[in-house]
Amino acid sequence: MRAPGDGRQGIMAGDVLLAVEGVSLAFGGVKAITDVSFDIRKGEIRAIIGPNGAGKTSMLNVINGFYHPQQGRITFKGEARKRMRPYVAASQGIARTFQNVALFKGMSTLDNIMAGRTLKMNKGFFWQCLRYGPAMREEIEHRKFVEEIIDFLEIQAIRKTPVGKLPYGLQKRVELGRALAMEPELLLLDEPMAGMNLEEKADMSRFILEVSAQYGTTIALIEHDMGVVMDLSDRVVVLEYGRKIADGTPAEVSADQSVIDAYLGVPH
Amino acid sequence: MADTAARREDTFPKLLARNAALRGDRAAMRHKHLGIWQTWTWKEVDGIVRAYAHGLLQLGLRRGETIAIVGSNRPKLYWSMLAAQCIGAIPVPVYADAVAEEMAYVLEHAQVKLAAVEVQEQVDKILSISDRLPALEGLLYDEERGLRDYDHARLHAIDGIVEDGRKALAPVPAARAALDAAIAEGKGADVSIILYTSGTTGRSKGVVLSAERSIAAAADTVVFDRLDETDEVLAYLPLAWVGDHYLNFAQGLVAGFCMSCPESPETVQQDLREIGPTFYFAPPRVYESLLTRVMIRMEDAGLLKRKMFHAFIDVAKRYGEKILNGESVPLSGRLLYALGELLVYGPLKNVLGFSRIRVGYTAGEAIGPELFSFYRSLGLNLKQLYGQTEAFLYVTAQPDGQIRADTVGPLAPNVEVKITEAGEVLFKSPGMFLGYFRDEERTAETMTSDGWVKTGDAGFFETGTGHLKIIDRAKDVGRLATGALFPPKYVENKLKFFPNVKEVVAFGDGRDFVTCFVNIDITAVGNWAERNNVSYGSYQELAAHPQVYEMIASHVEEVNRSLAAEPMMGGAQIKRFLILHKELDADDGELTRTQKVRRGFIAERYLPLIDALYDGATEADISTEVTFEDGRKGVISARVKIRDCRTWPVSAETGATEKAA
Amino acid sequence: MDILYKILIDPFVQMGAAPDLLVQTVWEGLVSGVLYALIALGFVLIFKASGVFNFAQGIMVVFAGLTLVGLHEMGLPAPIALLVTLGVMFFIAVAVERVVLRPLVNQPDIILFMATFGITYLLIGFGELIFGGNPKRMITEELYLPSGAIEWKAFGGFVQFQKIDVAAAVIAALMIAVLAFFFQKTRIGRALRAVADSHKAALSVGISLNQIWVIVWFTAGIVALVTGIMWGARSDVSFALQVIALKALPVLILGGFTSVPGAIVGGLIIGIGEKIGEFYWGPLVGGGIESWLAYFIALGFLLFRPQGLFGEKIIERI
Amino acid sequence: MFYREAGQYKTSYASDMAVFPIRQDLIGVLLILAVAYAAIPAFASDFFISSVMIPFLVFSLAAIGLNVLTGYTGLISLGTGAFMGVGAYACYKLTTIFPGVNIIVWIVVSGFFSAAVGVVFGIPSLRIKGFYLAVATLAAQFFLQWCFVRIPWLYNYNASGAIEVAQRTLFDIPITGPRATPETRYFILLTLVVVLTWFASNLVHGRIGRAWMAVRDMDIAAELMGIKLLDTKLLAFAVSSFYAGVAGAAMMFLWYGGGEASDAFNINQSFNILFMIIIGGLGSLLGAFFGAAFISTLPTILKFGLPAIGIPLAGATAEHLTHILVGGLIIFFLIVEPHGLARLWQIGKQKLRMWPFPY
Repeated sequence: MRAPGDGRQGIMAGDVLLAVEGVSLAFGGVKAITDVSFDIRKGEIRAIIGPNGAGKTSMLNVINGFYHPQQGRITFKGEARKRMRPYVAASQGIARTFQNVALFKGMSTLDNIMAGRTLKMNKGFFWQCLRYGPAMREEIEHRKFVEEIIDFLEIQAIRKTPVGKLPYGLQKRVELGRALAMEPELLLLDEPMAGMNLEEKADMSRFILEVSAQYGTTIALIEHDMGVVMDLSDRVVVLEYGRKIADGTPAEVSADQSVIDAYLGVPH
Repeated sequence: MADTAARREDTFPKLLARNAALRGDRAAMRHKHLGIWQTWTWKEVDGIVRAYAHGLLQLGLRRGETIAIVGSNRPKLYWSMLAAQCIGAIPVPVYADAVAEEMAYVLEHAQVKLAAVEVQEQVDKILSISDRLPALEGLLYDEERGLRDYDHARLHAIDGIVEDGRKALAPVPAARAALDAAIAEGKGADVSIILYTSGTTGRSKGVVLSAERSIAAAADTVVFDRLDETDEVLAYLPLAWVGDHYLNFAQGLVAGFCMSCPESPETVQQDLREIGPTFYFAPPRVYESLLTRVMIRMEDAGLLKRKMFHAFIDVAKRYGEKILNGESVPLSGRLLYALGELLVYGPLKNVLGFSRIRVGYTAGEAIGPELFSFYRSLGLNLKQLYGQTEAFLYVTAQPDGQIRADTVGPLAPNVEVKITEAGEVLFKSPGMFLGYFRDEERTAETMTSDGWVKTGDAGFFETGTGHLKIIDRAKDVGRLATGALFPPKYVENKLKFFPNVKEVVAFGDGRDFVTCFVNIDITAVGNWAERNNVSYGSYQELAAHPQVYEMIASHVEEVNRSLAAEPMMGGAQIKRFLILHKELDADDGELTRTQKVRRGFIAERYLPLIDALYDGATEADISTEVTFEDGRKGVISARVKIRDCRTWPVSAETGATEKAA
Repeated sequence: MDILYKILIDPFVQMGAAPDLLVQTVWEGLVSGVLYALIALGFVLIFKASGVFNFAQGIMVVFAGLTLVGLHEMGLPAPIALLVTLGVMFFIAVAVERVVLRPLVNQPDIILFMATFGITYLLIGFGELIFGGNPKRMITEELYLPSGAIEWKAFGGFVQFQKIDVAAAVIAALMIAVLAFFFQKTRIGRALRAVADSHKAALSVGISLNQIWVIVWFTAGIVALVTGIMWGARSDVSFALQVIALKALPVLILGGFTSVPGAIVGGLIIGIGEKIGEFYWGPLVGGGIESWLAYFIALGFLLFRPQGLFGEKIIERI
Repeated sequence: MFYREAGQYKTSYASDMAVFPIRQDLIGVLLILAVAYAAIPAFASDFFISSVMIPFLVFSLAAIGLNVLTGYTGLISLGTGAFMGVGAYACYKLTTIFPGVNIIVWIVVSGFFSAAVGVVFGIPSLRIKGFYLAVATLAAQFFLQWCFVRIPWLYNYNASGAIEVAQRTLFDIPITGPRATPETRYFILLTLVVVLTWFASNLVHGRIGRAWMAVRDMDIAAELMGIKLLDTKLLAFAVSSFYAGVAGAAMMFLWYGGGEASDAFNINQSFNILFMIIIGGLGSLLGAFFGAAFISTLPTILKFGLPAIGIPLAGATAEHLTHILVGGLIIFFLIVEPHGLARLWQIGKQKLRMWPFPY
């Protein structure tokens, strides 16, 4: 069933977009992830859940090339990934948000999201100096795109506010916007709803669903709120102490004994 | 010139065509969308609307049929109206925030065949009631968002329709000719729009307006306020409301000025500041809350700045209005005011987005003189108008130079008014409606056989100036035993306009004279007490304080003086009053949740006090059950003093009042 | 070919040919290394305790020396002058804590770093204003410091040890020992170490941050004074030292900002490295490479161990 | 208070993204330019121009350069002085080798030389952060300083070891050398500064500027968004050093008119420029000007101002006072407003826009 779709001919919805095979990661002696395998299919919303310290965030960091696993391989769009710097993953179409917001504090909402377009902008230094002609045209064209996102996320009112001044919930939204600006094929969300009130959570879930519906973006998300996970995700992989203990539809997973134990904290 | 031109074009589509020809490259509409003010010139709008109209034809919309317009102020919705009118169909704008039940009634009653809506939410609302709308054949939406998975058999994107229309029109001269014919076929006498008034009592009524009358009315006021194509307005009031349709849509098409739509409800203030309209309308409460916000924000300012601010506001109080009215002002005053303009008024108007306003209107309810003159003293040309949907707005309006807080001004151009025995105001106006849609009965109630329209308001003309004064809803106006007119709200308002007075309840219907309960405004009077080091322990104590009585009495007597000066009103002077020992409170059922006085309930609850007011006693005991913040019930009892007030001889002519005095 | 020979072979041939010179050079380097180490020590103390990268440490050295000499010139007997100078250093510590650290607490490091620039300029300004700008001779004898030199016959030549240098090395060693004891054994010392780990911990020990700051800055002041004396004895007391004090930076890079032993080892490496470099390779490029060699050595290390010799590896998390 | 923004709505992205979107600001800038180009040359004394305006402009240029590196990209540099030196010597060599080419061309071109040098010393910045990087730049400072002294070829083997500024002309008007009037030098310098400031502002408002600030604010996130750290940092180094280089060349040829270079480009110069951007405001072009004005004019004011108001002052004492004052002010500013004069200006402007409201 894990048939790596061929990267050169585009990947159809439902095919495997990213495959994690037998990945292990350790810092010094500390093992963060041990022999974990799972896959993410094109167009699905895939949840990664588990108790604290289960290695969820480390998993995301491996996926977008920030950490390099000691063992195992990662196949993205059918091509096995080599050791590389994170920006390569970005250029291949992987975007992410962070557990504790990692926005560019000194910049406005608009500039933060514009920064997400950097990869798509290429007008040279010369024109940048003049900020005229091609450079300006490019700037405007991308500003349009960014405004679409701002409209989509309903953050028009804070367009020009420095993100440092924004309440947490909005910052998370802006960060999502910045990730969307990269037009990613795979969007990694690290606890998109952490520290939000019910209303904000509802909004965020709505946005996530609309993203996957409107742009067909494949989404992998880490979340603690089980309710949210069950509503949002198509499939769930459960980690505990860096090992995979379950994988399947929300229904299957929530029925799985080991998962229940893990969440009730029954020792193994 | 504007009006003569307007006369020739007797429908809005024709006006649109004229504007496209006359000022094709001027901005007709703006909408803050995607961060900038997207702008459409008259030519572009004309093109879009024509394409749209063709699209509507394709959808099977026919002359005389109705199309509902639901949503906030969006260009596409305004275009929907125009497009419908092009092919002789009738737009029926509906309040977007109406509850499903209300909306169901209107759409059903108007027998709409199509509905043009803004967003998913409204699509859902209408689909949820579609079983009650057999006539409804399709929905047109502005924003695609969230509608992807809906069944699109009956659902169409407005953009799509316009696009198709364009494609269909471009290559086929015949089609274009047909459309031109359709537009030409439109007669001024045709129904141009149906505006449903959210009826305070019973079902809302569909006010039917004809094109020529609407245009005639708009043309008059465009001349009246010297509006032209260089003006700018921000369309932020509900488009189902006559105000928006008249002030922005109708006047816009007649004068050819540009209408801007805000980005979203949250950003209206910001958008207002960006656009800086030259013509502006807002109901009194908006001005009121704005003023409060200004004062609150100024409280946080540094001492120096605060002092400066208030100093110059006083300067404005002294000279501002005079200067605006072009009366004579000492040079020193002018200089001070000029300085104030630089330091306070100018910047203030700027942050509020009022810098460019040439004409600002308020209407709907009586506006406090303090409030009214505050804005005028800043140099904001704020006026009052009186009107209603049935008149297609204007009955009276205040021309420059005759602007006052206490009247709604002389008759608007080409309007006739007569006052019945009962004091009710009837009118005939250029914009007068044709009748209520599918409701002969109530049409007959409202329109007399000889073509006068009943406003349901009682009022009278001020002698000399010919200004109309609206005193109350006609049904509320009572009479003293003496037969003199007794308009409770009118009297109450006069007293309420004093900042020290929070609430007033006046009695007198069927009695020999007028008396009233007064609620003091604890903040205002509290400040006053501090300034005059009057010590007090509680609301009750303050309310009973002799000096407070003195103060209120002086207010009452001022009111009496002004009443005496007015024909027919003189009889309504307040002979005796008392200050209630507690604040009237919604929790105790004395006010409605919307803070309106529940006269009847109060009358019986405080019966002993009322009796005392009329049996000449100097004080009375009262104990009332109250509900405290925490919901506990308790009983407050108090001895309330009653105070007699001086009344004034009434300026002659009206016999009725003589006796009363 | 010839140039390669000059760079790669010749210097070592020379070393072999005249080991006495080599030893001499190493000794020279060792001594200046000790002095670098002392300045670096001052940095480390303050950085550990208050997280402030104290750019002013170098100038504190000069200022201390200048005050000492200046006071003596004004007629104070050397021991008194010494005590008064200590007092001045304490005053500076208090002033810095009150005027700079307290208002700037919780500001980003860069800001505090910049603030120490301010301190530097203030000290320079006052120093010059009070004692004048021109170099002064250190009052070595008055402080009973030895002078002259010992000659040691060896390697078919002889090596010369300036007594003052020996004294410098010894005193430095002593002071480091004392400090070590102070940190390991005394309550305040432990508190200081706690601060280095976390400010909360320190508070739990029951010593207020402000006191701690005063203490470390004063300690750094003492270190500065000693350094000033030693250095003054070898050359003169003048603001030229300030630039040499910058050499402490590469030392810190090598040692890591938080490690005392690091500072010492780093100091020695730099001192010896640059002397040997200057003596054997300098001539090839016209000499004077001392002025930058240290930084390049440090840079070289950095590229392989960004966290310094003794700093621990940082794992970046997100 | 003077702002009347009501009615200044933007109907195109171009106008919305303009550097001065508010009309009143634009007017202000034009006014300043008018003063700089017309009023000052017309009314100011030669002394004022040559010992206040010219230094101010030179330092502004250098400060802009350093601000690009430190303020916008978050990389501390203590080597600005040396990079200025590279510019100066490059210009000297170029104009001696090709006397025919106009000196202004060489002043600009010499910027590219120091840009190249800057890039070389910027390479460690990928692995080295914060104070460690400061040391790397110190290496540049001292090494280059050493070169300036030890490589006689740089100063054409002349005995003094100083740069000699020969006379060069533009349309037969002497623009360098002893016979060039302060006004002419001022005009050329002013034009250079205006143009280069315009470039800088364009850069920081566009894609590149955003990349720089992204790296400054959150380098990890930046890289995960596809921003190449090394390229971005090196570009910052190049641009920064370019400005420093031009400033250095301008310093020698339009201000000093030659002289002993080693002290003009020493470590203290680097610190000076650093103070300028700190007091002026990190990450703000305006701040660069504020800082330059402040630090560069302070000594002059003390030297000539105090005696003017009757306080006699030996030159040396003035210098000492300057040290104390600068030191004190640095601390003072860091305490009252860590983000510098530019931030104060921002706050003030915001107040004016909101006037009469406090916020």
